[in-house]
Amino acid sequence: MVAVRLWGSLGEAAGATEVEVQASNLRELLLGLEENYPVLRSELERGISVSIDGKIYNDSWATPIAPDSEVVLLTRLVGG
Amino acid sequence: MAKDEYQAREFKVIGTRPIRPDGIDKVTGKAQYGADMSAPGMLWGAIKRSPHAHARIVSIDTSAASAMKGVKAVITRADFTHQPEDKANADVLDNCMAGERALYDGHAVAAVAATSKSIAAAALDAIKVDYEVLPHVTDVDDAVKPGAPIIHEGRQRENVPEGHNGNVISRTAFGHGDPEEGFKKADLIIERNFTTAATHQGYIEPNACLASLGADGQGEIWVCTQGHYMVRNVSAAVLGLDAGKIRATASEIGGGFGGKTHVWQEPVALKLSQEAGKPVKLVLNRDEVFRATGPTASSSADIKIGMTKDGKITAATCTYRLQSGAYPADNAMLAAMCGFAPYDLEHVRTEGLEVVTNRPKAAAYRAPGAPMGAFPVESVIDELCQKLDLDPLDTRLQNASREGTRAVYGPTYPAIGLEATLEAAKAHPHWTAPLGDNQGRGVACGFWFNFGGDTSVSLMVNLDGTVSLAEGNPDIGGSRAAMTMMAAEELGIPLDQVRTFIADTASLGQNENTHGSRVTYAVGLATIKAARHAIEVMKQRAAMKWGIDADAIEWKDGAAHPAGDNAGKFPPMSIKEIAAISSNTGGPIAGHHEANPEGAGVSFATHMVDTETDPETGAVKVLRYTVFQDAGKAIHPDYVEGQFQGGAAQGIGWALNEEYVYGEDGRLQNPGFLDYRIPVASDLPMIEPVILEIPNPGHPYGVRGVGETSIVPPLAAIANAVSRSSDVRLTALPMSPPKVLAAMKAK
Amino acid sequence: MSRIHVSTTINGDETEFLCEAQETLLDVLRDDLDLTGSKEGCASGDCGACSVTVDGRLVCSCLMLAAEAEGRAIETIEGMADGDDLHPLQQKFLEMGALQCGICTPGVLVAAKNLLERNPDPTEEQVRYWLAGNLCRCTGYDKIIRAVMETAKDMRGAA
Amino acid sequence: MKFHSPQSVDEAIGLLAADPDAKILAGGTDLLVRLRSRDVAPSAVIDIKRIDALTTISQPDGRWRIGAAVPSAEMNEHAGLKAAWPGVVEAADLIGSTQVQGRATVTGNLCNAGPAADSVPAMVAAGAMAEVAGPDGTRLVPVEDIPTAPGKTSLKQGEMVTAITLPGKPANSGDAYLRFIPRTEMDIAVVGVGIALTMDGDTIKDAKVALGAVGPKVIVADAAAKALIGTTGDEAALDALAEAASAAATPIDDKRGTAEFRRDVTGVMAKRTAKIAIARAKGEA
Repeated sequence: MVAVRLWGSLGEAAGATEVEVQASNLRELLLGLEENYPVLRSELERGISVSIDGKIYNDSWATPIAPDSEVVLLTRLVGG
Repeated sequence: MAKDEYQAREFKVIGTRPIRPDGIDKVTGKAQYGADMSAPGMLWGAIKRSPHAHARIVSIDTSAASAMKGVKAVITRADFTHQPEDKANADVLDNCMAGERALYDGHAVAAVAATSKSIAAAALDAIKVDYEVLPHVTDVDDAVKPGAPIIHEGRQRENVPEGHNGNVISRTAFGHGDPEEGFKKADLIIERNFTTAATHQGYIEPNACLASLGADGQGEIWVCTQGHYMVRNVSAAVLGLDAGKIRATASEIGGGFGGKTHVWQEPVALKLSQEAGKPVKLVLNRDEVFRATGPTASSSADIKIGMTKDGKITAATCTYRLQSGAYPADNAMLAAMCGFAPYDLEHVRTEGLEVVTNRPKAAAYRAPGAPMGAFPVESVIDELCQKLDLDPLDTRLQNASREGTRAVYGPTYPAIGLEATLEAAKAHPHWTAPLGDNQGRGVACGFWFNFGGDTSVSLMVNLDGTVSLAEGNPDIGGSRAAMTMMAAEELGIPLDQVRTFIADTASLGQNENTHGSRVTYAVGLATIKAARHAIEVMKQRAAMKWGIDADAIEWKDGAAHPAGDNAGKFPPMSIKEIAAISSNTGGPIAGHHEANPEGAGVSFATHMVDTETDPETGAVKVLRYTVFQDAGKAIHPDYVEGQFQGGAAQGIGWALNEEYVYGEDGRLQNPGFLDYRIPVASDLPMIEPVILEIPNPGHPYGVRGVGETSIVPPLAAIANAVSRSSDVRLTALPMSPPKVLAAMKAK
Repeated sequence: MSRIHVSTTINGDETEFLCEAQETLLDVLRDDLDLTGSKEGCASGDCGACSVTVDGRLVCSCLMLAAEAEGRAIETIEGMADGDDLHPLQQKFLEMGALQCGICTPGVLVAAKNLLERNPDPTEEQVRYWLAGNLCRCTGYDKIIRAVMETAKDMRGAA
Repeated sequence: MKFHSPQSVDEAIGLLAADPDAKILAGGTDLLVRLRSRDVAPSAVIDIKRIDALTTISQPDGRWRIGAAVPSAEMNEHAGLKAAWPGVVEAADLIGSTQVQGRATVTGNLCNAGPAADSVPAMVAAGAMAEVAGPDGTRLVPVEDIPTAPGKTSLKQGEMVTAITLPGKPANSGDAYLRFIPRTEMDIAVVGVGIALTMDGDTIKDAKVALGAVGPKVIVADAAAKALIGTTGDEAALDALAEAASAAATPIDDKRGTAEFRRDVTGVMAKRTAKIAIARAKGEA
C-alpha cells in the first residue's frame, strides 16, 4: 500500500490527511483513488498533479511508485 | 522514481553565446509576426465589444452592417451553433463571443469581415446592440461581500464551504502543523492585508491571426500564440471541428509572458472565414488587448506571521483572494502553494479563493499566482526583521527551505537551490554597497514550479549531411538558438550545420504551450534524445558500410569511429559521408523523440534592489537591481540573463506603476500604453543577472527552466526597499507616488 | 471613395501609392507596400514599434497620415542594412543578444540609428531618454542600452 | 474624410471657414490618436505643414515667432530660442517621446486645450501670445485665453493659430518648467508648473507663475507670483510660493493622481521650478 497525502482542503473533504492505495505506478494510483475515494472524484476530474518523492508528475501513468515513496497529491499546475 | 537524466560532461557549444539563428530576420524586419501575413482574397476582421461591465444582450441588429458594400460576413453568438461539452471550452466560446450576457467591458458581442479595415470599422458602427445593463462588480473584495452581484449561478465548486457567496468559485487550502500553537511561541506577530492590482503582460505585439476555414471543416490558421497546438485543439473543440483537419502555423511571436497561452479570438476568425468563404485576418488593437485579453488577477491577502526574537518563524497563515475575471481560473490556488514555498515552516496554513468579477478572464503572467503569493509573505518577513532588528538575508537563510523540508503544498523537497541564491546574494558587493539619503535596499525570494509537458521533436539528417531540426514551440526569446546548440553539441557538428524550424501542427506530434518555463528543459531534452536517436541510426549505417556490428561503433566529433582496435581499422566516417550513402543503406536518416518529460524541478530566486524615494513627491526611483537565480545549466547565457532581466523589469512595473483602473461604471479607464504605465528605458537601471548553475537531475545537461521565477520577488523586494528608504510599509500595489506620499504624510 | 495619389521616396526608391485620407503611413507601409518590418503596437505613438524617419526626422509612422508623405524621404527598418551588410547596430544587437521576441527591435534600431547620427557619443542617460518612446517588454532594456553604447563606441573608433 | 494641404494661410483659412467640420493637422500627434479611436470624425483635415510661413522659427521685431507647424524637436535644436526661453523649450521637449517631438507642435499642444498640456504653463509664464488668423484678419491673443475648458478654445469659426510669439528675453530674466509624472518619460503631466521671472540684483522684480494639470485649463497663479516678487527667492519666499501655488490649484481625482496629491505636489514643483528660474535669471544655470 502507498500512503497518499492530500492537500489541506482535500483532506478536510476526505476527513483524513492521508489515504492508502494499492499502487505500483501513477496509473494504478489514480485508478485506486477514484475507485476507493468518491469524495476525491471532482478534483480528479478537474485534473491533478502528483509529487512522487519530491518530483512533480502531471500525466505519465508508467511512473513507478515504491511502497515507501512519498506521494502527495497537488492541484493541477499551469504556467505562464 | 525515474532515474536521473543528468550526466556531467564537458561542453563545446553549450554555455557559449553564438548569434541566434533567427537573428538576422529579426533585426532587418523580415521576420513575420502575427499581423504580417496576408493571403490572396483576404478580408479584414473586426470585433464589436460591449461598453458595459455587465449587461443582458436583449437583441443585436446586424442587418445594416450586412447590407454594406464590402461586408462579407457578420456573425454573433447565434452563428456558433456547436456548444462544447467541456466546461473550459464552453467558457472559451463564451469569452470569444458573448452569449446571453456581456460579462465585462470589452466582451465581444459581434464580428464582421470586410474588404478593407475602414469598411470593417464602419460595419461595426452599423451593428445595433440593445443592452439591459445589469449590476456589476470589479473589485475582488467587493465581489465576495454579501449582496454582491453574482456573475455566474451554479458554477461554484463543491470545495467551497458554506458562507461564501457564488462569486467564490473554488477554495483550495494547504499547509501542515497547527498555526495557533505556533503563534503562541512567537515574540512578534504581524497581521496585515495586502493587495495587488491587475497588471497586463503588456506584450508589444497585439494578438493576431489569419484564418481560413472551408465549409468542409478543413482549415488553416496562422497565429501568434504561445501554443499553436493549443490554438488548434481549442478552436476545433469550440467550433465542433476535427482538430486534424485544421493546420495551425505559429508566426513569430512578439511577446506573450503567459498572456498568449489562451484562445481569445481565433474561433471568431475561423468562423468569419467560413461564413465569408475567404481568408480573414483578425488583428486586435491595443485597446482590445487591454480590455479583452487576460491580464493577471488582482489580489487581496490576509496574512499573519509569527517570529521569535532570534528570527525563527513559528507559524504563518494566509488567505488569498484572487479575482479571475469573468470566468473561473486557478490563480489563488497557486498563490497559496507558492507564497511560503521558500520557507521551512512547522506550522503553516494557506487558503486560496478564486473569485469571479466583471473583468476580462485572467491569464497567467509568467508564474501565475506566485507574485501575489510572495508579496505579502516577503513583505511581512521583512517587517518582522526590521522590528526585531534582524538581517533580512540571514533570517531568510535561517528559515530557508532545503532538501528534506516539507513544502507548504505538501511534498518533501529534493535538493533545491534557494540557499545558494541567498548565499550568493550575501556575498555579492551589492549587499554591502553604501546607500545615500532617502535610499534603501530590499531583498525578497521567489518560488515557482516548472514543468515539462507533451513534447515532440524531429531531427532530419539531410542528404548533404546538414541537419534540420523541427520543434513545435514558438520561439519567444531565443529557444531556436538553444535547440540548435543542444543538437550541435550532441551530434558533435558545427552550429551552422543545424537549422531549427518551428513546425506546424501537421508536422509533429502534440506540443504543450511555450509556458511553465518548459521549453529549454523539455524541448531541449527531446532535442538531445532525437539527436541520440539519429546517432544510433547513423552508427548502423556506418556499420553496414564497414561490415561490422553497430555496437562496435562509437560517435564522436560528428563522425562514426570504430570503437577500439577490435572493431577494425576504418577511417572515421563523418555525418556528411554517412548522409551521402543513406539511400544505399536504408533510406532517409532521422531521429525523433516524443515524450512528456516530468523532471523539470522547482525554481527559486533571490532579488536585491536599491531604491530612492523623493520625500516630497513619493516618487520611487530604482537605482540598482541584482537577480540571483539557478539556471541548472545556462545553454545560451545571453537569453538566460534576458529572462532574469525581463522578469525583474516587469516586476518593477507591477510594483510601482502598472494597474488596471476601473471607473464606477465598471469600464477600464486606461486601456492604452499612455496610462497603463509599463517601464520605459529611462525608468530602469542596468539589471545585473547572477546565474547559478546547480544541475537539474531531470535534464541530460542539467537545464532548469528560467522563464517565470524572475517576476516573483520584485514586488516585495521593492516594497522592502521603499520601506527602508522612507520608513513606510506599502501594502497596496502599485506603489504609485500618490500612495507613497500619502503614506509618508500619514506617518 | 476617391483615393489620394502620393509620390514619395522609401528607402531610396521612388514609390507611388494610393491611400484613403484617414490611412496612416504605417497602414500603407504594412498593408499596401508589404513593408511589414514596421510594427503596430499601439497606434497611438506610445510604443515606438512603428518608428521610421521622414526627411531624417524620427517619427511614429502611426501618427502620420499616408497622404502627408508626398514628396518626403522615408527610411524604414527594411532600408537599414546595405544589402547583406548589416548596419553596425544590427550586428551588435545580434552579438549582444539585445533582442528576445524581436517585435520592438525594428523600431528600436531605427530610433537608435537616428540618435547616433545626431549624437555619436551619447551617455547612457541620453540613450535611455532617446529610446524612452520605444517600449520593450522582454529585455528590461539592459542589453539594448549596452548594445547601442557599444555600437557608438565602435563607430567612433572606426570614424 | 478629405485631405487638404494648402500652400498659404489664406487658403487654409478659406478651407476652414468653408467647412465647420474640418480639422487643422499640424503635428497630428493628438489628432491621429483621436481619429483612430473614432473620438473625432472630421469631414476633412487641413495639413498646414506645406505653408512656409508656419514652418519656421524667426525673430521679427525682437519677438520670437514659432510657426504653428514647427515641431518641438526643432525648437530644441534652435540654439537662440533655447538660450532665450529654456523653460518653454524644455516644456516643448517633454511632449511625448523623441518620435512625438519630431511631429508635435506647441500650437497644437495649445489648441487641443488639454488641461495637462506641458508647453502651455511655460508659454503662459513667458508671456507668449498666439497669432490668430481668420477671415477677419490676424490678432494676437494671450496664450492663456486660447483654451477655455478641456477640449474647448476661444477660436472662432474659420480661425486658426498660425504661430506662437514670445517676447525677446528681458535682461536678468529666467524661465523654467517642471512637471511631475509617475514615470520618467511618456506620461501626461500630473502637475506642471511654469515660472518666468526677472531679477533686479538679488531681488525678484517681476514673476509669472502658471499651473497645468490642476484645473480645467491652465491657471495663472498671481498670488504665487506675488509671493516671489520683492523677495530674494529665499526659503521663506519659496515656502510662501509653494503654499500659494497649492492654494491656487483646483485639481480633481482621476486615474493619474488624487486631488490631494496634485495640490501637494503643485507646491513642491513650484519651489523647484522657481529655483531653476532664479538661477537662470542670475546667469548661474
